This record gives sequence, C-alpha cells and structure tokens, in this order.
Amino acid sequence: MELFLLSIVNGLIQGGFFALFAVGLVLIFGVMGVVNFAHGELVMVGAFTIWLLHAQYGLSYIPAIMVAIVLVTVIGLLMERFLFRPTRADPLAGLICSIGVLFILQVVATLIGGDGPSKQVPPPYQGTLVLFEFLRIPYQRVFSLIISVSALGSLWFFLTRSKFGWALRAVAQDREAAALQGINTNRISIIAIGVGAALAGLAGGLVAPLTNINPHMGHNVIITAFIVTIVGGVGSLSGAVLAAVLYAMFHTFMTVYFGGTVATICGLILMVVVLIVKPTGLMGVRISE
Amino acid sequence: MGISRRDFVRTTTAAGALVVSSGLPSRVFAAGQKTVKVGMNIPMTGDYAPWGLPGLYGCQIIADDINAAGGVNIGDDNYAIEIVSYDHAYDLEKAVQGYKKMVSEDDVKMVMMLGGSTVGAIAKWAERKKMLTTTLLCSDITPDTPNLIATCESHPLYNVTGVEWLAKHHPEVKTAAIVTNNDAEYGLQSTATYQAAFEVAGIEVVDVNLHGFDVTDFAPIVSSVLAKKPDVFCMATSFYVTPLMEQLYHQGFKGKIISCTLDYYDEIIAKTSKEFVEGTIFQFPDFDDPKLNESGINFPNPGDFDAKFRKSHPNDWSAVAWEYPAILLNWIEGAKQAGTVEPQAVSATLRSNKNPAFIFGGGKWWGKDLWGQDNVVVGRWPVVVVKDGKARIQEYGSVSGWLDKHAGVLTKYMKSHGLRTV
Amino acid sequence: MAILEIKNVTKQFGGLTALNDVSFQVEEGEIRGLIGPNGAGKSTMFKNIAGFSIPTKGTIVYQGENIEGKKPHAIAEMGIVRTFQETTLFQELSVFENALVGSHIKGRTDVFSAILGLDKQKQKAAADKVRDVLEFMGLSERQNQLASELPLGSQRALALAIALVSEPKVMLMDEPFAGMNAEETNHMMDLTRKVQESGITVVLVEHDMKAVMGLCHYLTVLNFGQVLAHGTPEDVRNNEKVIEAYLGGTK
Amino acid sequence: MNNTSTLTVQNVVIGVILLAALLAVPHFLKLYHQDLLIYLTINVLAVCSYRLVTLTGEWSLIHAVMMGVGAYTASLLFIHFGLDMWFTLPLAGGVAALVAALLCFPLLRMTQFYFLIGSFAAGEAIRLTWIEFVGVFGGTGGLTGVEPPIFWGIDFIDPIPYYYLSLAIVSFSLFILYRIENSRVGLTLHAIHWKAALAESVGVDAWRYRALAFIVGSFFVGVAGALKVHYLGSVSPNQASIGFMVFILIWVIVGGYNKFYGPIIGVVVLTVFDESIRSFEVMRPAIYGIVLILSILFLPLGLESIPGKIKSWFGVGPAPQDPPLTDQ
Repeated sequence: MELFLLSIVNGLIQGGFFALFAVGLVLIFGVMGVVNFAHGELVMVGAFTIWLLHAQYGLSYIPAIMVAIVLVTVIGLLMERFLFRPTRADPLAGLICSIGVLFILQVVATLIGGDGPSKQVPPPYQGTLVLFEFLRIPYQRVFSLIISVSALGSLWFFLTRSKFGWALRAVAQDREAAALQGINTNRISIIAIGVGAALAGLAGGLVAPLTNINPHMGHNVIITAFIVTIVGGVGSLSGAVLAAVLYAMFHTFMTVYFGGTVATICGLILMVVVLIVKPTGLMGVRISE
Repeated sequence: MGISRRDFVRTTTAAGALVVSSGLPSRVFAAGQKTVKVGMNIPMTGDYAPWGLPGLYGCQIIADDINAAGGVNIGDDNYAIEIVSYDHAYDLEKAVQGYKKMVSEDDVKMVMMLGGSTVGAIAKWAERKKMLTTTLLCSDITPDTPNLIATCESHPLYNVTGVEWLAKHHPEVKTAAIVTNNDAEYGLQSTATYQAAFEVAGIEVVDVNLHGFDVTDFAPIVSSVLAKKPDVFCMATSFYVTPLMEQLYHQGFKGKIISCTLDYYDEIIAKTSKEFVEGTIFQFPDFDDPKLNESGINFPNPGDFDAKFRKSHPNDWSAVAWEYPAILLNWIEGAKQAGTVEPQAVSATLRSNKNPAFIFGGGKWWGKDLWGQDNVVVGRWPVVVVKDGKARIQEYGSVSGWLDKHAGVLTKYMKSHGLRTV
Repeated sequence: MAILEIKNVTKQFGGLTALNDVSFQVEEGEIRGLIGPNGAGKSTMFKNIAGFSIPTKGTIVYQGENIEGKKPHAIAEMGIVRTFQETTLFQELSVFENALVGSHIKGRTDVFSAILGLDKQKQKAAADKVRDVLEFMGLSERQNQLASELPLGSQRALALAIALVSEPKVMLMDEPFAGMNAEETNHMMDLTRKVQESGITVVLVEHDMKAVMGLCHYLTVLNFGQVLAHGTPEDVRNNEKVIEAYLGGTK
Repeated sequence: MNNTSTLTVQNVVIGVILLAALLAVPHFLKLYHQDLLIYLTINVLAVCSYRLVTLTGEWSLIHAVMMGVGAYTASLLFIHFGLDMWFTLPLAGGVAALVAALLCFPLLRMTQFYFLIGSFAAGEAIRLTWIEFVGVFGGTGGLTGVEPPIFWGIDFIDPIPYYYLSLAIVSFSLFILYRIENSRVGLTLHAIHWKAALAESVGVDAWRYRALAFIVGSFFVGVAGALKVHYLGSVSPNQASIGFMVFILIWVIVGGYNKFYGPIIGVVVLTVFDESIRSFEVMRPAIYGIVLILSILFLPLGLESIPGKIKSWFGVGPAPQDPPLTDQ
C-alpha cells in the first residue's frame, strides 16, 4: 500500500515531465505535419543550459530556466523559419532536416561540456517533503510537479480561451480549411513551434537536477515522446497529456512490480497494440477519408 | 576548461596521429633512441568515453615521465614510448577497423582495450596477428584467446572483497538487494559476482533489479527495491550510481550501501549530503590515498600521479585513469624482462611469471576454471570506504583467496544469468 | 436484367447520415446518371459500390452476388471499376505506364517470374491491349509523355483509358466533365458513348446537366441522401420535386 | 519502367570501365580503407533494398533491425551448426523475410507517420529481445566468433578476396532488385506509391504489394547483415540501433530515392565524405548535419539530380521537377 501510494506520486511527477515534451512534439506535428526528431535534443539543450549557467557559473536556478526557455525557443523558431517552412510540402524532408539539427546540437553540447562523464546539477531545492514516513518527496520533485502542471494548465487556458489557441487548433485539424478561413498559417506555425520548444526548454530545465546530463540524453526522451504521442493520438493535445500520465503510471508500476527492462518492452508492445487496435490513439480524431 | 581538452582529443585522434603531448621534454630523445608504439583502441566519444579517455590521459602522463627521463632500456636498445590512440566510440565495426589499423599499419606492440563486445569483435584478429591485447573485463577471455590478458582490473571479480569486508565489519546485515543495468558485459557479470559473494558471506539477496539503459527516473526502481527492506543496497553498476544514490537519499534509506564504483563522489555528496554518503563501500581508490604508499604496491608514486592528473584534467578522474597506466607499466616490466618488445615474447615472459607484479600486490594468474585460460591476474584488491567525505582504502582484500575457496559458487551464478563459462 | 442492384443502402459517419435507405437498379448496357445537389450523397454512393467504404446498412448486389464488404481490388476484379473526381492519374508515370497499370488483373505476375522474365508472353499481351485502348481513346501519339504534361481533356481520357484497360463490365465515372470547356465536353461525351457501345455499363455522377441529359438513358436523383426521383432525362427535367431541390440548392 | 536497355557501344564502354575500376580499387588502398570498402559495398545492398521497401511510399524505421536479424541468424547458424557462409547467407535472408512477413499483419495496417513509428517500435522490441535473452543472443555483448569461409584455398578473411566476394553477391542482388523494379511488379509498386486508390480501383491489392516490397527488401538486407557479420566476426544489438537506421535513411534521401542508382550514389559519396572529415572527430556529426540540411534544402531530389540540373542550366534537357518525397 505504501509502495502503491509512492508509485502514484512518482508516476504523476514523471507524467508531468513526459507531458511537457510530448505536448510540444504533438503541437509541432499537428500544426506543421513535421516529426521533429530533434525534440529530445531541445530538452537536452535546456538541461545543458542549466548545467552551464547554474552549476558552472552560479546563476540562480530560476533565471537559468528562463534563459534555457528563451534559448530553446529561439532554436525552435530558427528551425521553423529556415528548415520546416521551406520543406513544408514534404514531411519527410522536415524529418531529415530535424535529424541534421539533432547532430548539430549534440556536437555543440559536446564542445561546451566535453565528452567526459555525465554532468550533474546539484538540486537547487534541497531537502525532502515528508508527508508520511513512507511518503517522502524531494522538494526538487515537488517543484517540478508544480511547474509542469501550471505550465500545462496555462497552455490549456491559452488553447481554449485565446483567439490564437482557437486558430491553432483549427490549423492542427485541417490546415487548408483554416487557411481558407483567413488564418495566417505561417504565424500559427511560429506559435506552435515556439510554444513546443519553450515547453521542451522548460522540461530540460526541470529535469536537469534530477538526472544524468549528457549530449545523448535526448535519445531516451524522443522514444518516450513517440510512445506517448502514439498512445495519446497524433493530433490530440489532451490525448498527449492523458497518455503521458497514463504511460508514466504504467511504466512506474511495471518497473516497481516487474522490473525496468520488462517495463520498457511492455511499453513498446503497448504502443504497437494501440497502433493496431486504434491507430488514431486514445483521443485522436480520424483523419478524413 | 573544455577547450584545452578538446584540442587534446583532436590531436590525439587525428587519423591515429602520433601523440606528442604538451610536455616538451619528450622531444629531447637520446641519440639512437628507438620508439615503441603502444595502442589504445578505446571509446573516446559517446556514452563510454568516461571509460576510455581518462585512461589515455593517464598513459600520456606515464609515457611523458618515462620519455622525459630518457626512455626505457629494453634489451640492448633505449626506447621512447609512444601512445597511438583510436576512438572506436564503442562501435564494433570501428573497433575492428581501428585494431587492424594499429596492428597492420601503425606497428604497435600491444593494444589496450576497455573490454566487452568490442574486445569480442577483435579477438579473432588478436589471435591471427598474435598481438598482445589487454582488457579490463576478464569475462572477455575465452579458450580461444591466448593473446588476450587482463593484468589490472579484474572486473567483476574484485567485488567479492567489498562484500567480505562488509560482512566482517557489519555482522548485523542479513539481507541485500542488487540493482544494475541489464547488460551482459558489465551489469550481469557484476550481479552474478555479488550474488556469489553475498551467498558466501551468508547474506540473503532479497531482490535483483535489472533495468535498461533508457531509464530517466530511478525513483520507481529504488522504491520497489526498498519495499523489500534490504539491509544492504548493492549497485552492480558504474553507469547510474549518482542518480541511484540520490534516490536512496531522498527515499530515506538508512542501511549500508555497496557499489562497484563511486566515481565523482564529490558530486554525489553535493547532490545528497556528506552524512549520507559516509560509509559507502566501493572498490576504486583515489590515488592520493596514503595506503597506496605501503610496500607491495606496484605503482610508482601514486600521489604524484594523482596530482599531475588532477592538475591537467581536473574533472576527468575515473577508475580507468590509473588502470590503463598500470597495464602499461606492467607491460614495460615484462618487456624489460623479455629483453624485447615483440608481443609474443613479452606475453610469454609475463605469463611465465608465477608472481606477476600486480598493481595491489599478491598477483597470480587465474581464469581457467571460469573462462578457459589463466589470463587474468588476480591478487589483492582495495576495499574503499568514504570517510569524512573522502574515499579511503580500508584494507586489501584477497580476490585470489576468495576464488580458491568459492569459484564454484561464482560459476553457478554466472550460469544462472546465461553468461558464458567454460 | 439488372447488373447492379442497390438495396436499401444507408451510410452514416459519426452523427451524419450521408445515405438514407437508397435503392435503385442499373440495367446492363445502359448509361445511368446519378445526379443531385452538392452533398446529396452521390460520391458516397460510388465509394460504397466500389468498396472504398462500407454501407452501414443495406446490400449491394452485382450480377446476383452480394459484394458489400469486399475490398476495392476484389470488386475491381469482379468487373466494377471506378474513376475519380477531378483528375486522378499517376502523374509521375508516362501515359503508357498509366494505362499499363490498368491491365493489372490480366497482366499481374509473381516476383519470381518477374525476375526470371517468365511472364514475357503475358506482358506482351497486356502491352498490346494498352496500345489498343490508347488508340481507341486517341492517345496513341502521346503515349510516352508524362501524364502530368497532358492537357485536361487528355488527362480525363487517360483516366478512362486506365479503367478501360482493366476490361470492366461496369464503369463508375465520378464527375468526368468537371472543369471542361464545351469542346472538351463534347469529345468526352463521344468517348463515353463509345465505351457504352463497346458493351460496358456506365454509371456516372455529374453536375453538367447538358452532358447528363444528352448522354444518360436513365437518371436517379439523390437529395440529402435519399432518392428523390427516378426516370428518363425528360421525366426528371419536368419533375417538380427535382426542380425545387435544385432551385433551393445549387443551380 | 518499360525500359529499353540498349546495348550501345557507349554503355558497354562505361560498364567495362566501371567494372575494371571496382576490381582495381582495393589494390590501391591500405587495410583500413579496404575494410571500409567492404562495409561500403555491403551498405550499398542495405540502401538499395531499403529503396525497394520505400517504393510504395512507406518509410520504415526497421530496416537496420532487419539487417541485424540477418546477422544474428547467420551468427547462430555458424556458431551452433557450423554452417558456412554459402548456407547462412540465404537462410539469413529467409529468416529476415519471415520476420518481416509476420510483422506485416500489425504494421501494414498503418500508413505514413503511423507506419514510421510503428515499425520503429517493432524494431526496438526485437532489439530488446536480443538484449534480454542473454543465453541465446549474448545480450548487449552480442555474438562473436563468426568467420568467413575458406574456399578454393582462398581464405576470405583477407580483405581483397572478401571484397570480391561481397561485390559479386551485392551485384547479383542489385541485379535482382533492378529486375523487380523494372518489371510489372515494380510498376505496380510505383502505382501504389503515387495513387494507391487509383491502383486499387483497377484491381491492385495494395496490401499484398506493400507486404511483398517489405518482405523482399527485408530478405536482401538480411543477406547484407549476414555478409557483414561473416567479415566483421561479431554482431551486437547496438549495430541495429536507430543510429544506423538514421544513416540508411540519410544515404537514401541525400542520394536521391527516385532513381535506382540514387541511394548508391548517396552511400558512396557520404561514406567517402564522412571518412574525409574523420580528422575533425567530435565535430564530425555536426558537419554531417549541416551537409544533410543543405542537401535537403537545395537538392530535394538528391545528388542523383545534379547531372540533370547541370544539363538544364545549359538548356540541354528539361528542367527537373521537384515532386514531394511523400504523398499528401
């Protein structure tokens, strides 16, 4: 029972983190039709920024996160303008371009941080929140849960309440129809990748004190993001959030009760099963015939 | 700090270029001096770089020292030592290509490697070219690899000494749980060894938790292991020690911790607390440890080496920083005795020595029972414990002594994980 | 005798009913027009007959056999071939290759015969058939051009040629006259008649009333997914309900 | 498709020169580059077989794993049954084809993005199986000790004989792939790519043809995997990682996937390029990335389209069109 409660908390924290980057991936895919293979590297750049500015040069954590978000957003916008927009007619070209970006970002990180061991960032919030003797949550994780939930909440507010949010969802559903209705699809693409990249930067900033930071860390991130995206439904943001939490819970509980490797294999099988049974994912909409 | 090291990597790897590092003295060769090339076919980029690159830095320090002192006399000749490195990035194809290049084109006399699948891949070539090759993982040795030796690190055998020490000094511990990455080269080998050591020590293993290399969050893993209430938390890994320690700290683990390595333990202390890390048992000493100055240690001036290394590469110390140098020194001794640098002669001389000069002393050749060749040097191995925020050797356990009595138990556990035994 | 019988077909997507209890029969050898305002369900009907979509309720009987639920390629093999709205061609292939794809049913081969060249005989027969049809369609001179390089009229003719090469019994033509000028329309009408005269039953969905009235023997009018009227062009032209539907909807 | 392969004097001369060059090239290289040449030759088969899979317009991410399936099959047959390469090669292809055939049922229900990700997931699941079952597949360390044959007194462990052997096997495989593409089967695959619905409307069973391309492509990449493992001597799960898959994808796309020889140009040019910037070591992936992006932006049809572009600049040929890589 204790383990069960603890696992729920762990799953929630992990789910919030998964959701942050999966939502970005879905947003970019939904609006631009591009599979951004470099999305994991955007998270990595966010984490590296924290390591460099906070752990190495002593900038406070929150400003460092701000810088990480801005930096990653700028990278995202540059990708949109110079890579995805010219190759819009062709999703595969966009994918290959994003692989090119992936290589470049990894090398930049290696040049800055060196090839040596994984980087560590001491947690800015020391100490542990002890709810019960068996339910102990480090403040760092509490912080990251609060921030990711509020970021996702604001995103939801933005998407449902603002004009841009409405336009963005319209473009994600049907780009041509949206363009016919006078929506500036270029501007919407910029917003989509801007928001997606900013969330990735934030995710990197939040995960930095919790994990090993190295130039190749984006690999695991993107695989998880793919699984979450597929399970949630490729075009659906709420699906992505739901899937992120469900998958994090699934993975956490599988890990706790059956071990890590089994959890990963089962995760992949789950994804294939979802693809077979409901190719559009849990919340995905059927793409018109 | 990144830049100088980067330049260094670049120059050393450029098309297997000759490494004449920053130390100018090495250029002042004695008249008529020859050069002997020693190869390092290791990962210098990618995930495995931490188990390659620091070794190259270490060997460079040793080679520079020797060359500055006028080289080494082998037979009738005086030799300068040249390190030839190749970055295989832990890729099989590149490892084989780099190996063949070293042996066929660069004319090296010995090749040092990390071990694992990359050594498996080159093993055939080591035999074909009769090239003396070293590994840090003695499980790489097979009945078909007479030219492959492990003269320094005997991963994973040394882990038994830590468990032995733990059982002796903490008789109250009854149960242990093992966590490791699920790979046949590192994690499973260590797990089998720890299981054997715990069985011998009378400690019950209540959980073996294997995970993949894709874990981003260790919280659930640690929670599930701690739910089994082990007295000892054992990390049969080198890859994820820091995040595991962090989770143990946050989840309030109060028991004993034992690990293969505790690289960068100061970072772990920074992420947890000094009190928490205190008393953690592992197997790899810092080289400023006073106990390394005792007699019987076959490494010249460990403290001096440590200082030099940390001065030139302040953030890169890992266990391999002294292991490859120890192998290099061992080889030089062998070549001196053989009176030649030719691989077969050096190999024969090294192996004919019943009491090889093992870095921590007490060495003897072993391995036939488990892997089919007596090509591993086992001897004393340090048990290191964090005391007052500093890693300190507590005692030298005897790997060979343990193996004499309990090799059968080890074989049993190796088999249970599907690992190769003779 | 009816070659194609549509019996009480209903098709629903989500909450929308695109076809509601539609029944009609197509006689062998006729040119049947399927008309109606936009959104009346004509194309949906086509998709259901050709197997690209499955009716929610009802049956579709072809030569006495229920074909509902069969895959498009299986239905094509039975002799029902459709053409597509707008111009659907293999733009990147030549005119000849386009038509050659049409000969799939007779000319297909397995991979081993393909490698070893055991299917030469068969391929020669297919190529001859293609040449005949291109000749028939007046496309012979253009056979080495890319499909994308053809003028609109010829593209439509090629689409027809692809279908013809497969030797269908029933041809479903989806708006073959859309976007054509008067001259092209006349040419296309001639071609359609030639197709029908060669013994193929034609069912066509079309907005161009001049073409429909001049070409079809019999018309079925759909409105809001239901059959509004049946009859000869003359009957339909004078049907009050039809006039109302068209005036209320598009022209 | 209906090719008129004329045996002109020009073609014969070009063919002879090419053959002579292929036969002569290893004699001018040192061991290191001879090895590279062998891997390059094998990778040519990997990219060309991948192109067959993509002819229907579906891009998979499982091809590298299929190469691994071939390599593991060959290794297991060699290690446990002592089968020589002459037997392991076709069997490796066969097992890869069989695995592909089984995977058709779940995977070919999907298209486009879903197929891409679905194939990736299936591949990862296979790869994790190799890691998980240590006793059979050797875990992360993989399998070692595979050897090339000794035949007619020639030890094929030497690079030059092995190069000739692989050249022969790869050329033969390419010939078969070429025949398939230029037959009616190839025409049907192209037709499915450009307009699947139109092809189906005249009786093409698109599912069967997509399955056929997937299975035959997997067969040949399985052969390539076996060919590689018999020279390299070992196989590990790492070799079939997404990293190598990405390289296959890059080679095909940068080379130009519209023509049969496009991927060959891609793999040859990029391998030579990659080796030529080896001295940049850590910078290498970034240089690669920049070249990749530039070639996508400025040469969307791949390197293969350069001669055509040059011709059109001088007004000799038609301006090349830039169709998208995938259907909309």
